[in-house]
Amino acid sequence: ACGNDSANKNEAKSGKGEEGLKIAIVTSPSGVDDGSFNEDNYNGILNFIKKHPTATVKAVREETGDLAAAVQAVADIVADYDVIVTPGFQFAGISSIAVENPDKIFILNDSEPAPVGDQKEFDNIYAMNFAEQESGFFAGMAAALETKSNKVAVVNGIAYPSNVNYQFGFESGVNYVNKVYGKDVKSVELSGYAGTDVTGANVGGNYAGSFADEATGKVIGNALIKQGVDIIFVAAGGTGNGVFTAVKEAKGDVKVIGCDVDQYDDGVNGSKNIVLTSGVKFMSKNVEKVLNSVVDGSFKGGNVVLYADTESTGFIKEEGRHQLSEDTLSKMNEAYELVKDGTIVPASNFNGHTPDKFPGLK
Amino acid sequence: MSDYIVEMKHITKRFPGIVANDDVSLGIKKGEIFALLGENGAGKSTLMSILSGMYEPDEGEIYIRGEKVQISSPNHAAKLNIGMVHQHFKLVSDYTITENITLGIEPIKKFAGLFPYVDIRNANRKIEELSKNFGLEVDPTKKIADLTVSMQQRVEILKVLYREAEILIFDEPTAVLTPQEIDFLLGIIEGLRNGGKTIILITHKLEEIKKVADRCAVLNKGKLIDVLDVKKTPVNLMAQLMVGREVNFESEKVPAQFKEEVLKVEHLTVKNEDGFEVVKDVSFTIHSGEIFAIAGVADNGQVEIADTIAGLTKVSGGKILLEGKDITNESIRNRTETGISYIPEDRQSFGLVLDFDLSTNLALKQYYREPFSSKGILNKEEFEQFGSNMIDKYDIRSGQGIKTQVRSMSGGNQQKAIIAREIELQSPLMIFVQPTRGVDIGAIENIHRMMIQERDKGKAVLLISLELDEIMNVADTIGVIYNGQLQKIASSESLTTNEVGEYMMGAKHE
Amino acid sequence: MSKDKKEKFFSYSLIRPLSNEKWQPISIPLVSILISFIAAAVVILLIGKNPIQAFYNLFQGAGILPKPSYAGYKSMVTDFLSLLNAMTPLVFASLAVAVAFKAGLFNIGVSGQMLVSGFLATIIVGYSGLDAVIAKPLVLLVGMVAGGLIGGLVGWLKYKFNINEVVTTIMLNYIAQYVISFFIQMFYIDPVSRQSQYISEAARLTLVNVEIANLKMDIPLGFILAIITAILVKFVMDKTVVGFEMKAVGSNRNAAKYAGINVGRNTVLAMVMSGGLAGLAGVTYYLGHFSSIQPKVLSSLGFDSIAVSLLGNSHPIGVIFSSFLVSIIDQGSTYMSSQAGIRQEISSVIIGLILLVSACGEYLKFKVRRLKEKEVDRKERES
Amino acid sequence: MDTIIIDGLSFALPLFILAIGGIYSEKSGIINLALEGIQGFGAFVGALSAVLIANASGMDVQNLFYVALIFSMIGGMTFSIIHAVLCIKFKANQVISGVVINILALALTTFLTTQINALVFGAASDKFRLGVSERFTIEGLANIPVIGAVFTNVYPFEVIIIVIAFFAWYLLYKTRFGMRLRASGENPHSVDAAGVNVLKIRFSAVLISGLLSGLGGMCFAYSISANFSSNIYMGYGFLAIAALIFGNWRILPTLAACLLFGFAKSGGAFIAQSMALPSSFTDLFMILPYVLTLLLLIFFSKSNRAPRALGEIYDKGKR
Ligand SMILES: Nc1ncnc2c1ncn2[C@@H]1O[C@H](COP(=O)(O)OP(=O)(O)OP(=O)(O)O)[C@@H](O)[C@H]1O
Ligand SMILES: Nc1ncnc2c1ncn2[C@@H]1O[C@H](COP(=O)(O)OP(=O)(O)OP(=O)(O)O)[C@@H](O)[C@H]1O
Ligand SMILES: [Mg+2]
Ligand SMILES: [Mg+2]
Repeated sequence: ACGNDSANKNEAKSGKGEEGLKIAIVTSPSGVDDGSFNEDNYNGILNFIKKHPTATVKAVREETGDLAAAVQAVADIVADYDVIVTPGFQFAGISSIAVENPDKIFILNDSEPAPVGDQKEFDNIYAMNFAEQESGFFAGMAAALETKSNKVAVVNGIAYPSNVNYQFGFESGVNYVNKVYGKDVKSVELSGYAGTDVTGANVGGNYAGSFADEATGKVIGNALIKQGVDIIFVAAGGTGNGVFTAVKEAKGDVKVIGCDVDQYDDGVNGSKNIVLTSGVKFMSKNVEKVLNSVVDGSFKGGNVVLYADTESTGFIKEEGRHQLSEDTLSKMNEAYELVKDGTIVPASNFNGHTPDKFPGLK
Repeated sequence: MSDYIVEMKHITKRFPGIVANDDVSLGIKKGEIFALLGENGAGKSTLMSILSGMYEPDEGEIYIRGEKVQISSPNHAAKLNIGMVHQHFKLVSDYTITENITLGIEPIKKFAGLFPYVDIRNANRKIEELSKNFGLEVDPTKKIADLTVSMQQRVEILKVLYREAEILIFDEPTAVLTPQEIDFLLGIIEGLRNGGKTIILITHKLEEIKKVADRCAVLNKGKLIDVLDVKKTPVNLMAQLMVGREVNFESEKVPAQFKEEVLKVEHLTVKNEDGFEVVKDVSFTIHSGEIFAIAGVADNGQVEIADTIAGLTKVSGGKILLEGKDITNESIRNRTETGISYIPEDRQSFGLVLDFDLSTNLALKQYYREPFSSKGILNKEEFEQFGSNMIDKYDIRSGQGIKTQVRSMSGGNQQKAIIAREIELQSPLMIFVQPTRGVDIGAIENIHRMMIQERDKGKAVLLISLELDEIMNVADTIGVIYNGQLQKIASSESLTTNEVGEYMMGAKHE
Repeated sequence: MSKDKKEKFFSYSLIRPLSNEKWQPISIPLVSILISFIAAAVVILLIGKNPIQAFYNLFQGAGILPKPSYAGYKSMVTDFLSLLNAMTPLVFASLAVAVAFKAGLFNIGVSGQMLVSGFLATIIVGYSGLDAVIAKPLVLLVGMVAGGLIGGLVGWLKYKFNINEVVTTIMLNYIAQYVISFFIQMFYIDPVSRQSQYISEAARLTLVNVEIANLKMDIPLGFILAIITAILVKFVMDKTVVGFEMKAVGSNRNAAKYAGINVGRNTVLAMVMSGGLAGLAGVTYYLGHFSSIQPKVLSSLGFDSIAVSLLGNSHPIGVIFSSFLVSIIDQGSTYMSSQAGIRQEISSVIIGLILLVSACGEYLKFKVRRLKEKEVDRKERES
Repeated sequence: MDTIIIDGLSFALPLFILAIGGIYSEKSGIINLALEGIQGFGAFVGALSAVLIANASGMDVQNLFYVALIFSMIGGMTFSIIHAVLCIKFKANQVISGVVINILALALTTFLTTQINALVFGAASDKFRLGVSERFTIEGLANIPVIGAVFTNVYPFEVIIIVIAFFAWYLLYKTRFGMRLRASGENPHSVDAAGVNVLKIRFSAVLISGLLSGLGGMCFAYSISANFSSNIYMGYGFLAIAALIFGNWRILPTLAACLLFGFAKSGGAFIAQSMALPSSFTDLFMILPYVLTLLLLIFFSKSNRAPRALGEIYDKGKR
């Protein structure tokens, strides 16, 4: 009897009197403060709470990053909450918990729920995936339009589908600029870091082989800079920090493009900033949207992929958060509309297109 | 103002299960050589450790030069001009003589007037000078690891002198020395006394006391029995007071009855870690019923011979036969089984597992066989039973009986435990290396008696000792070793002590 | 005379319960745990939370105390079984450390040995489709053999080439981590989970989601084995010739050699045993508690176990209890964090504190002995 | 080729200073497995101080490089007090104390980083962001073939480390303190009998060890990501221990061991790049330093010897 009441007492944001929505967010080891993926999801919840002050949120971190442990962490606490937000592919396994707890709602990001028997979609799981290739596409465009050396590159972690999507999207963007604006920009690949995707196919690119190896990130960053690359799209998780550092240390005019969320703050380098823009997925907005649907009763489970048409993918163009030229910005805005209306469909790992041949590439 | 430079009043020191010093009061005069005598575990070392600041007494008072002091550390003792030469040398073996002597009071110079560094060169010179003054020549730049035991002892003495000690305590300084070295050391000690220093000497050897000491205190079971004037007290009275019974110095033995060959060593050659030949082409034979002793100055290869026979060191040439069986390349265990008992020189790092209890140590050579264990399972009761028997049989004294951690036992009693264990194996060949080192005279007598007893039972005994007296006393056959080579093998009756001494020094050979 | 009073206070509150030497192996860790919980309570108070509440939640989360509400198919029983499931590999790992320790060796490489055995068991048995009756024992066997071989290698390198086992095990940790990561990424990756593919249920040492009385529980088969193993290890160490020899080698190599004990063989043997136990930790971890392997991650369990084994006095039975305690804190932390709003790191801090205090056990013992002696002295003086 | 030397050095030198820290502690007789935790904690304090000072004074973190270095040393030293107290005052088992400290360091620094970011800076983040350290090139020397790489793209801390390493060598082998320290690790009883307080010497040794390790941690933080986060715990502390054992507890051979690690590591990455294999194969090249170490140890270990009293709890009464 003691757990629940006091939990509420301890919670600063909890309202008095009426019961609000009880939300928990369970994250991978990097926690809700990672300044990136998890935090963006968390912000969605916080924004929701701002408008619904009776709602509460509790952040729980799973420390090992192992799948089974992640699911166990959710199972440990599920009884005490109404909605559980689980950002990260690690949580695909929560479907079994969802089945056992039909009165709870789960918001899963970055993965589809693991099938339970034949069932792949669940009434109480809203699983969202984003079209990373679109974000990558904008990054590729920005890089190709802004490069002076005509050499750009994308750095990834491991060739899982989401990463390959970013890579193919980026390369699509570069090719698009080359074709449409008559440039000759090369997407540089270091031979030793080609990725092998989940089907075993060689997808090229620059894969560090890990999402948490800053040192290797830095090695790759340095190698790219040495080859004359002046804009790098960094879609490599923690490994990306190493690329950032390499770029900061390089004295030349090298820039990076952030990934997933607006990484402008990570780009501060003395009085300068190395972040050109960021190719992003608008996760917080979507999390908030789903939470709203829960309170107004319109919640509907299912597995969705979110595209630019719902303004779920894109790039950072707020004043002061990017360093794109006017010209680039307008070209990208143009393209954004084309992506939105489906004229341009950048290549992804499994959508059948390739960076050299995709709808919209004239 | 009393005429004592050191006064210890009503000193009591307790350790778990034992009162090491029980209300001991002593006065030591300036400029005398004061000896401490007592059985193993009587509390001599403890008492002197208190004086040198290693332990603090539970009760009692200490006066130095008439002033009451509480000696809280060796450093404090040094300030009071008290220095102790411990039996177990406290030296850093990687350091040079100078570095060891100056440790704690290193002379400093400044480089560029800014960076202080230890001025070794200057210190070397000073120590060379000091060592000459006291007749203790050493090469100050040599490393301790390269020195013989007696040289190491010189370093310890120099250490104390370098600190300008007035009161010098020696804890069993002669136990590890050869007769020549002992004479030399006693000379030094007398010289120091004549130079005005006060000397406290712990020793088990009455003749040494007789030779140099002025007065002598006798301790027994922690209590002070008496303080004697050495000049006026006959040796056997001292011994009697100390042991509490009459002591026989000459071992009585019937003439040896040699029977069949037990050990045959043929052309044995042994190299040390650096590949240097320490034993060169050594051959000898020991028969059942024979005590064969190897006499020699320390570090002439005798310990290596023993180690090699026991299997601790590898042979590089030659053969070892035990009861006709070639054991040259056998494992240690097999040798023990075939029939070797071995009392090693270094009891603390080889002879005992200091952190095990006494009963376990007593069973260290037999734990794996019936009745100590059967089918790989230990029988704890048998350990205890056996341990208790041994304690009684060999008079091993300790705080908590078979449960005593061996580390806490006095050195002499540790030695007794090893002897008990090895004799009890009843092996055809028994190797005794320095069996009486650090052991009181009562116990020495016992050990010698036991050795002879075993011989008479038909065992072959190999005795290695630095003490010529001991060898002359118990051996039937003597082999003298010098520089890794056996100079002479002859029956003990046919050799005089002097002759043996000459062979030992390499002055005479066949 | 306040010093005297203080001493008296200590003597009554501390010495009495601690002075019985027979009970010290138990009483000292208990006091250590108490002290560290008090210290942790202070930390929790400092961040403005209620420590009693937090500890209560901790135990609730671990299945020791009931929670107010349970999710579908869950109850205290299922939580408790999860606790045992998580604890199983820790027991094995700590035993591995303890055995090596007794022989005077430090096995810092438990993590690496776990990984290798877990991996080999996974690819040999986990993906084989063998029947449960054959698969499960085979998993154990593979784990034990693989771990034992690595341990043996460490022991052999030490004996043969005098290579410090601390270095060897650290190096092998890295090598295992990278090499196995390579194989997983190349051949056994599951693209969705980004870990190695799941093993077959038949090979898994924990029966998962067993439905009993409307509850879905995980039954850790390895747990029983862990307990039996601990008892066995105790028996071997205390009562057998093998254990005697290993302890002798650990205590004084020279004397052991002199006594005819084969030092080399015992060094290798101790490491084989230690490695074998680490292997069991590996299979109960990767093929029991979990069912797949994260590439490039060394389980921290291998390091924690060093401390856990200390907390248990390197005593096999003590290890069971210390593993139990540490697992409670580990397992309960998620729930505590969710309920009391205290970050989970606090639970690591608590574990750290417990271990810290218990590392001082020898000192406590020493202090107690000193105080006891003083008391005896005082009494003597008084009378 | 240049990259091998440049990257190799920037990894080897922080490792070296960590290892020197280890040498100090172990030469005095205290096993120090806590290097890993101490370097992390040092880096934490260094980064925190830089960030706090930047925040309070409005200075750019970029310019607080030296401040961070100094505070990392203070931080490392402070944290090492735990090890010193545990091992020396409380007579704890040194290996265990080290392991426990590592566990504690990881838990504490991750906890405090997020907590402080939230409380002080009002921004949720699990890392402290530092400015990158400016690298410099000595023009003339840099043009020498091969060797030139040594003078190319040098971190300032590399120079600092070399200077400190030299002082550490001087202190250990030439001064009074160093003599006593080494003697404490060989035969503490001799030191005690010489009237020197062994415990004090060992205490200082552990603190110096902490100071140097803290610096090492900060250098790693700068050279790898210019951040402080829990990524600092990459096991380099353990690697440093391996290096110092490999170096037989002596400073110069340890430098050689560290350079070996550094070059093998950067060389491995270089080979991986030039062999044009998929990224998964990089893992295989990463084992290069470790395999090499094991192989070399087979040849060089025979004569290796730890300080005689290493790990022994010093107790006057015991001998
Ligand atoms: N630190 C200690 N802890 C426990 N017991 C001790 C300690 N020091 C000495 N003893 C015990 O006190 C008694 C006296 O020991 P001490 O070494 O003073 O004897 P000793 O006269 O020097 O004997 P020996 O002739 O063998 O050297 C012994 O029984 C010994 O076991
Ligand atoms: N920590 C300890 N615990 C118990 N007993 C100890 C301890 N340290 C030393 N002793 C005992 O204290 C006594 C005094 O030590 P000291 O070094 O003076 O011995 P010693 O008489 O010179 O030894 P030996 O008889 O070997 O010549 C010894 O009997 C030793 O066994
Ligand atoms: Mg004595
Ligand atoms: Mg003695």
